[in-house]
Amino acid sequence: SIAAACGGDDDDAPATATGGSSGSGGSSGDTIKVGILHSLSGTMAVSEVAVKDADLMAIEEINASGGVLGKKLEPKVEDGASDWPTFAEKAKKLIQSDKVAVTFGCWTSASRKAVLPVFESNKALLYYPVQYEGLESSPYIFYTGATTNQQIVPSVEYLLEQGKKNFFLVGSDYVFPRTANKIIKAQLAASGGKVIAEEYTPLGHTEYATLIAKIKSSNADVIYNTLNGDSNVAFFKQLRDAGIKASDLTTMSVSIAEEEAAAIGGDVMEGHLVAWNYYQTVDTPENKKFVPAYQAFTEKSGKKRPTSDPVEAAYISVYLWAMAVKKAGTTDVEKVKEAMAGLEFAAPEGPVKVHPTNHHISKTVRIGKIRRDALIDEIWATKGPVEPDPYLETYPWGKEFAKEKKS
Amino acid sequence: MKLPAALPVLRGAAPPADTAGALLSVQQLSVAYGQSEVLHGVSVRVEPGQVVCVMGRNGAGKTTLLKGIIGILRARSGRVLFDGRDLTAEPAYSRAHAGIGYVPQGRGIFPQLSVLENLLIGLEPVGGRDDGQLEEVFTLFPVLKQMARRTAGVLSGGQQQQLAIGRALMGRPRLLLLDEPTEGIQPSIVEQIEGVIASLKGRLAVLLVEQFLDFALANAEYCYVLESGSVTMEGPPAVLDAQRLREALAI
Amino acid sequence: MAASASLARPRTRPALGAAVGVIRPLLPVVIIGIILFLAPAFLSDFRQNLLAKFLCLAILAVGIDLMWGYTGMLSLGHGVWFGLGGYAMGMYLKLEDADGRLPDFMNWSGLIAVPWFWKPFEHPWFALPAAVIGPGILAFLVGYLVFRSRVKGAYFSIITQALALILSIFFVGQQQYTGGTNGLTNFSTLFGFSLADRSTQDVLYFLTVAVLVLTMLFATWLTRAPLGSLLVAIRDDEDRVRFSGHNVTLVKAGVFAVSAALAGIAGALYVPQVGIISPANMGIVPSIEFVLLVAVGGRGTITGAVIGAILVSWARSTLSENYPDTWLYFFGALFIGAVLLFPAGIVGTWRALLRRRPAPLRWPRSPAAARLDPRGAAHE
Amino acid sequence: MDIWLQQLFNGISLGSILLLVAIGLAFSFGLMNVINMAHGEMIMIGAYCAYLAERTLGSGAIDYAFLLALPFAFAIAGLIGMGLEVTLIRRLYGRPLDTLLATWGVSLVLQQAARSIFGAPNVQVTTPPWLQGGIAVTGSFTMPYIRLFIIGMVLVAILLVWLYLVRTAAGRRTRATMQNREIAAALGVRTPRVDMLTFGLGSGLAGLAGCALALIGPIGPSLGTYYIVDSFLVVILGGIGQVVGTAIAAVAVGGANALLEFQLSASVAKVLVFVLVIAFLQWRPAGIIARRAAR
Amino acid sequence: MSDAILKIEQLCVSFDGFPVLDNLDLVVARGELRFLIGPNGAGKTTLMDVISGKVRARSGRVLFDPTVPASGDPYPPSVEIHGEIRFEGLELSRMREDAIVRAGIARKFQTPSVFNSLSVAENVAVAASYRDRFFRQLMPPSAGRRERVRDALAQVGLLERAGVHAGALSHGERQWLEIAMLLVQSPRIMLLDEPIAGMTKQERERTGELLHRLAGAHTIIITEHDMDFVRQYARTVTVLHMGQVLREGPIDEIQQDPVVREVYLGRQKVHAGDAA
Ligand SMILES: Nc1ncnc2c1ncn2[C@@H]1O[C@H](COP(=O)(O)OP(=O)(O)OP(=O)(O)O)[C@@H](O)[C@H]1O
Ligand SMILES: Nc1ncnc2c1ncn2[C@@H]1O[C@H](COP(=O)(O)OP(=O)(O)OP(=O)(O)O)[C@@H](O)[C@H]1O
Ligand SMILES: NC(N)=O
Ligand SMILES: [Mg+2]
Ligand SMILES: [Mg+2]
Repeated sequence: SIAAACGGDDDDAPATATGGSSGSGGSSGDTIKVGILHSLSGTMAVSEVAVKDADLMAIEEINASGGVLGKKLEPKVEDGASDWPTFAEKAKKLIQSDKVAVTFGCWTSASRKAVLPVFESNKALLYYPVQYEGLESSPYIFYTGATTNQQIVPSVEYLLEQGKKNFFLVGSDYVFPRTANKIIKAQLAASGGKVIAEEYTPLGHTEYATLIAKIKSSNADVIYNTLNGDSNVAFFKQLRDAGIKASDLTTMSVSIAEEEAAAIGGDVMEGHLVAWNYYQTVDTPENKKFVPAYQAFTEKSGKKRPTSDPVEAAYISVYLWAMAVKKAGTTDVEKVKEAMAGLEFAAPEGPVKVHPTNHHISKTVRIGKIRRDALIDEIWATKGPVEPDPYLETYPWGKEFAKEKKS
Repeated sequence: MKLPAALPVLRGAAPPADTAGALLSVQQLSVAYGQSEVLHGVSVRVEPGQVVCVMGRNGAGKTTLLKGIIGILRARSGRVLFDGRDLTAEPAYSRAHAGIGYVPQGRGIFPQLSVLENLLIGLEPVGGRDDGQLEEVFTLFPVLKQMARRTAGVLSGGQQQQLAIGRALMGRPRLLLLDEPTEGIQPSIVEQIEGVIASLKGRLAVLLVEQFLDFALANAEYCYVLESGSVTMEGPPAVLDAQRLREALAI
Repeated sequence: MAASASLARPRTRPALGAAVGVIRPLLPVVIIGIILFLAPAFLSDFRQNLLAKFLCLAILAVGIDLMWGYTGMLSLGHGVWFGLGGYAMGMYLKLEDADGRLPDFMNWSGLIAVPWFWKPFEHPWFALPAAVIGPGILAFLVGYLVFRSRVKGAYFSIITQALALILSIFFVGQQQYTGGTNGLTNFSTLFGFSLADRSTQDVLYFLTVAVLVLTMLFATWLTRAPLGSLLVAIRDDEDRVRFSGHNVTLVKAGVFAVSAALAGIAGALYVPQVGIISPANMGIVPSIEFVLLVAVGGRGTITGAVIGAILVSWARSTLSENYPDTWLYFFGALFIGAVLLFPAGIVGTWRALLRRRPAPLRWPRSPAAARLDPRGAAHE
Repeated sequence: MDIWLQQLFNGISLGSILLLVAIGLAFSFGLMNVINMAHGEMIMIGAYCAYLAERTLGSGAIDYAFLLALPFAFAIAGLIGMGLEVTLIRRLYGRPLDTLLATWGVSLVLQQAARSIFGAPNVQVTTPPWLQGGIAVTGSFTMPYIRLFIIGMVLVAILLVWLYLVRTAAGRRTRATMQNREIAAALGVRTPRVDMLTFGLGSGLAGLAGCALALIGPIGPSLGTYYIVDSFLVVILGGIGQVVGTAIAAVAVGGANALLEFQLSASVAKVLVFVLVIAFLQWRPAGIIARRAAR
Repeated sequence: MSDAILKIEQLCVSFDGFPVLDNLDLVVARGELRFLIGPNGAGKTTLMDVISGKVRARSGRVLFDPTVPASGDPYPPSVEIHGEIRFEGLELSRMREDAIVRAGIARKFQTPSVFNSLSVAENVAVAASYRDRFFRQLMPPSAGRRERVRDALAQVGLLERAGVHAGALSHGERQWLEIAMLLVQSPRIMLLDEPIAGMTKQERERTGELLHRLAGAHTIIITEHDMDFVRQYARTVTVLHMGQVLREGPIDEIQQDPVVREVYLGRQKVHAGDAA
């Protein structure tokens, strides 16, 4: 019967204390269930699978060292399928029927926005590992990727220092690039730069000849690139075919990490600039352990992959949560949130610190140059971690964004 | 669609004596559309060069019989032998290659192909070799020559019928299956077609489905009458009782 | 159809025959209705909410079935109508949340005031009808144009598919008005009731069940009436229908509109229960999956559409939960299997087995039959 | 001035790519009336073939690896296509809309298979040196060798396809079979073989397309999904089963797209082009070159 | 010819420059049973295509007189078609084919076309409901309607096949069914394109008698190549040739006409035996 059909697994027979607070959810039994919610299929799988592996690896390490509160972590993996409503459904599933203590997941801002109300209304925790457009700080989300003042703003400053004044903004047509570019425009207006063009292409667009013609016929001295995913491959290959090399025209990309660079080809990407908080080549003791560990881990599931900023951010997000649980002595969401405030962790990218209030973490900003082997060399970095400022309140030109902060 | 399990056994067996000399020998053929069997154990026999006629009212199963012979429909039981060779299990195309030509009811031309291309498809059984057939067909049906380059779909009904017959002749078949070939054709050309059939007598065997009683009787050397899927009368036209024949074809 | 019934069995006492003729088709509707009404007793909140979502799709599936199963027009763009219905509802919810202030996404997309065409949606009495009538009217206009110029078969399918693509690209591009890729999300209340409350969700669930039952009754009536045969006739050979004196263009556009309106209702019910509507709901992929719901259940049967919608959606969720890395294999196999093994769908095949009457769809089943059908390809 | 030349070239080039991805459909969809949703995945397979060829031959061979990849991709995609026809499509003739669903299922499976085999992240092929760079005609007007190569490749392909269909007996058999399989068989055409070859040919051409696209775009499991709608629209616009029409349509769409995108933006251009195509089909429902009506 | 119900003047039809009908004039009187004969390709079907709105005439007019018939509801004003025929399947006639049918001109096609997945009865019912308003389509058919459907089926002897789905009919049975679909509409003008093709002699006779019964109440235009049939049932015969009226008159004259024999009849031995 249909009832049977939809009754699903026994783990969610008629629920007693449902909805409301997941309380010390998941910690029942001798394991703690944790949710992992990434796109394992669809267009975003290209990037998110790597991040899922980082989560799993961190969990494996933590379990190996005895788990938390004497319990092993039991990952529950769900496929967001690159489809936002599916993300919402799976988030509900993890929280309500698996009763996970915490969820690590999402890549695109769209998927994050889709699950945000789910986590807030269920008072459950999400750790989000990807650089994003800021202007958000949900009480139930911790952001371990960069916010704008930890990636975009400094990278623009860097370009201005290099004497690049005329910016050509290229982005995929969705919220992150549009918001990022909005911020860049405000910043340039305040600091004497100039936006000479702003172009968006649909996600998954692969024909860039025309856009490149526009670039050629413009007098841009830098392309600020917020394209996402597959579009980058087409864009840079076709840029090269059009005879434009990194030496002829600077590009700054914020969504191309080691993995993407490799997929486009080192020969194509050599010399192009990127902005992140972490590279595989970062020279810290933690990273010396992290890189080989991750590569060994991925090798088990097929082929050895490079580490990258989102991978590292996902990795530390698991550790930060585990530390908070230990500190709080429980997986209770509210207690863990309190415990998170001010936590410090020696991450592969260097020391990071959880902001006391805004749920972001301080991170070191690094400008990198892509090598022929598709790895990335740091060519500039902030001295020490940068405090997260999702609403750009500390920037004089940031007022218009600051006002979006809900009081 | 596969054959009933019983058949393979049958196939091994040597053809019964009565097929000796027969070009086509249909034995106890039963054909069904899905569940509904419309042909029940029909046996038909055509000597080389003989013109044999099948008659019967609408829905009697004439078309089904021809489809069963050419292989568009597979036998539920029974056998189709073509000069001694058992074709029951063969697909339609190898039956065509064996030397059976088919003029379907309702013409079945290829509407998007040109008239000429339609005719050339007819060459398949002879491996695409044209030694004179095309000219013969053109002399037989001059209109086809005039319209050789036109899309066949735009031909008039009768022109299409002529095309269908011409196409079947291209393959130099030894047996020609004609399903109501004069349908929709102007009298003068009907005469021509009769002429053709007559002239082919001896060289080419014809199994003719025809409603025109007189036409059939005039041309056939042997007749079968189908009634609701079974043969109820057969024999040379002369000996067929015209009265009962009329009844058989009446409503 | 009634005509044929009485003709097929002229001897049966008409009264009785009529009674049977009326009751039998309603039976499945009643059964399904009862099951769904009782279902919550056996389901956790989460599963109930999931089922509610499936039921929304079932409503839409019935609409697609009317178009495809009966009239032979395969729309690969029903996401559009579903989406429009959903957005209408979403806009209302957004404005209710914002009460007076600017919805969040407009804020970060740099709007300073609520655009004029959003304004009316703050009233439920506008938003709700709009969610249904809007898609209906639009579909009728599109349909009228397309069908008038005799666009049909695969052409129609591909055009509707393109339509879905266009609209999703367009909605993504108009971030300040539509919320871009994110779509509309983060709703908290509906008519002042918190969407997080179990009671609100229960009400929504039963509302959905009610709407579905009504939809099924409506569709059953539509297809049992003479109109039903007319639709099937159009599926078989629409030109012949024209030469029988019917205005095919109007009928087809009408069916398209009804189908779109049902999709709109589905979308409107979907949003408050799922909590998001985004271009992802309107695109090509969901649109094709909608069609699958009907194909699996059995096109040309109302029950089939509903059962298919529920089973397929359920399979999708369960498979992806239990095999997050490999579920697509199973899901893909489902498409293939459905078409190969159950060309008439679950219900159609079941009926065929019961020998009650030939599967509702006389589309050829075996390759042999495919070749026998004089129309075959040309007329789908 | 140059910029207009450049855009003209870009338009033609985009058109050639559309044609490249659509031409395979001229067989499976145009001729066989199979709404082949797995067409995109055949393209994907072609692209992965390019990747495999390079990997197996090693980086020492990049000069000719790609050239060898072309026939390789054609063969592999073709074989897979034939397999598909024999196991699946064959059972669905006369039910085009069912083929749509079944092949959609196939496309899901193939995408997931690609993920399992090659991993979810994209893979990469190096452009052979002799295809890197381009002819700089004037200051800002360059014609990349790859684009020229693709245009040439398409011209050859379309010509061969056309000749095959209208000039050879095999092509005639194909068209006859597609119009009336039953009668064709009754006339002695080996229809099962024709079906298999035709579908294989269509898939092979898609593979070829994928191989070329690997040089200018991403190579990943969902590569196919980017092209599927465009290719269908081009075939529809050209007129189902009309090789020449398809060619005209592709160039027209390409040109319109390049022009509009230069004036407006990529998204708007895409939307407008689709709208234009649909509007055109209002005027000519059967496409640029319509099939002669049968009576 | 004051009592003309159908009047065709100067009708020209050509397909991509190829003339099929060429300044054709034709007048048909009310209640007449008019036979159209002529060589294959003479233009008979095309003529019916024009009248029924399937194709549009380049010049000339097809006039249809608008008087109120016995049956009841008034017909719309006279049908008029003219202008260039654009070939390509595009309908450009001032009046859509369905409107023409509602106006009272019904047509049977040369290759019988019926709705395969509907039952025989449903086929006829669909034809019967051609004037229904939308809401009427949603109500069960009236007793009268069912009666009319049953009559039509009875007349063609398909009553016992009423439940069978039309896809399962043989060629001849399909012909019958399509005739029934016409009967039930009781149109003012019936265009029958080779209705008896594929019928046995006796079936032909039945059809012939049926036509005679119908003539008078209905105007019937019919094409046929079976001369026995024509001889037996024809009153006036029009011979088309190369898109023009070659001869028009009583069958006996036509039969004797050397030109007609030349282009159409041929020697006429075969069927002589069967005449009368
Ligand atoms: N596709 C089909 N499916 C089911 N039954 C069919 C099908 N085609 C024909 N039949 C049935 O088979 C019977 C024989 O059909 P067939 O076409 O062989 O008759 P026929 O003798 O050729 O009649 P006609 O002289 O009208 O052509 C008919 O009663 C018909 O109902
Ligand atoms: N669409 C078309 N394009 C080109 N020529 C056409 C078209 N339709 C018909 N014709 C030609 O017009 C002529 C008249 O065709 P039509 O079908 O009217 O003849 P007919 O009198 O009905 O012949 P038959 O008695 O064989 O049915 C034929 O020569 C045919 O080839
Ligand atoms: N947060 C991003 N890159 O979508
Ligand atoms: Mg027959
Ligand atoms: Mg004719």
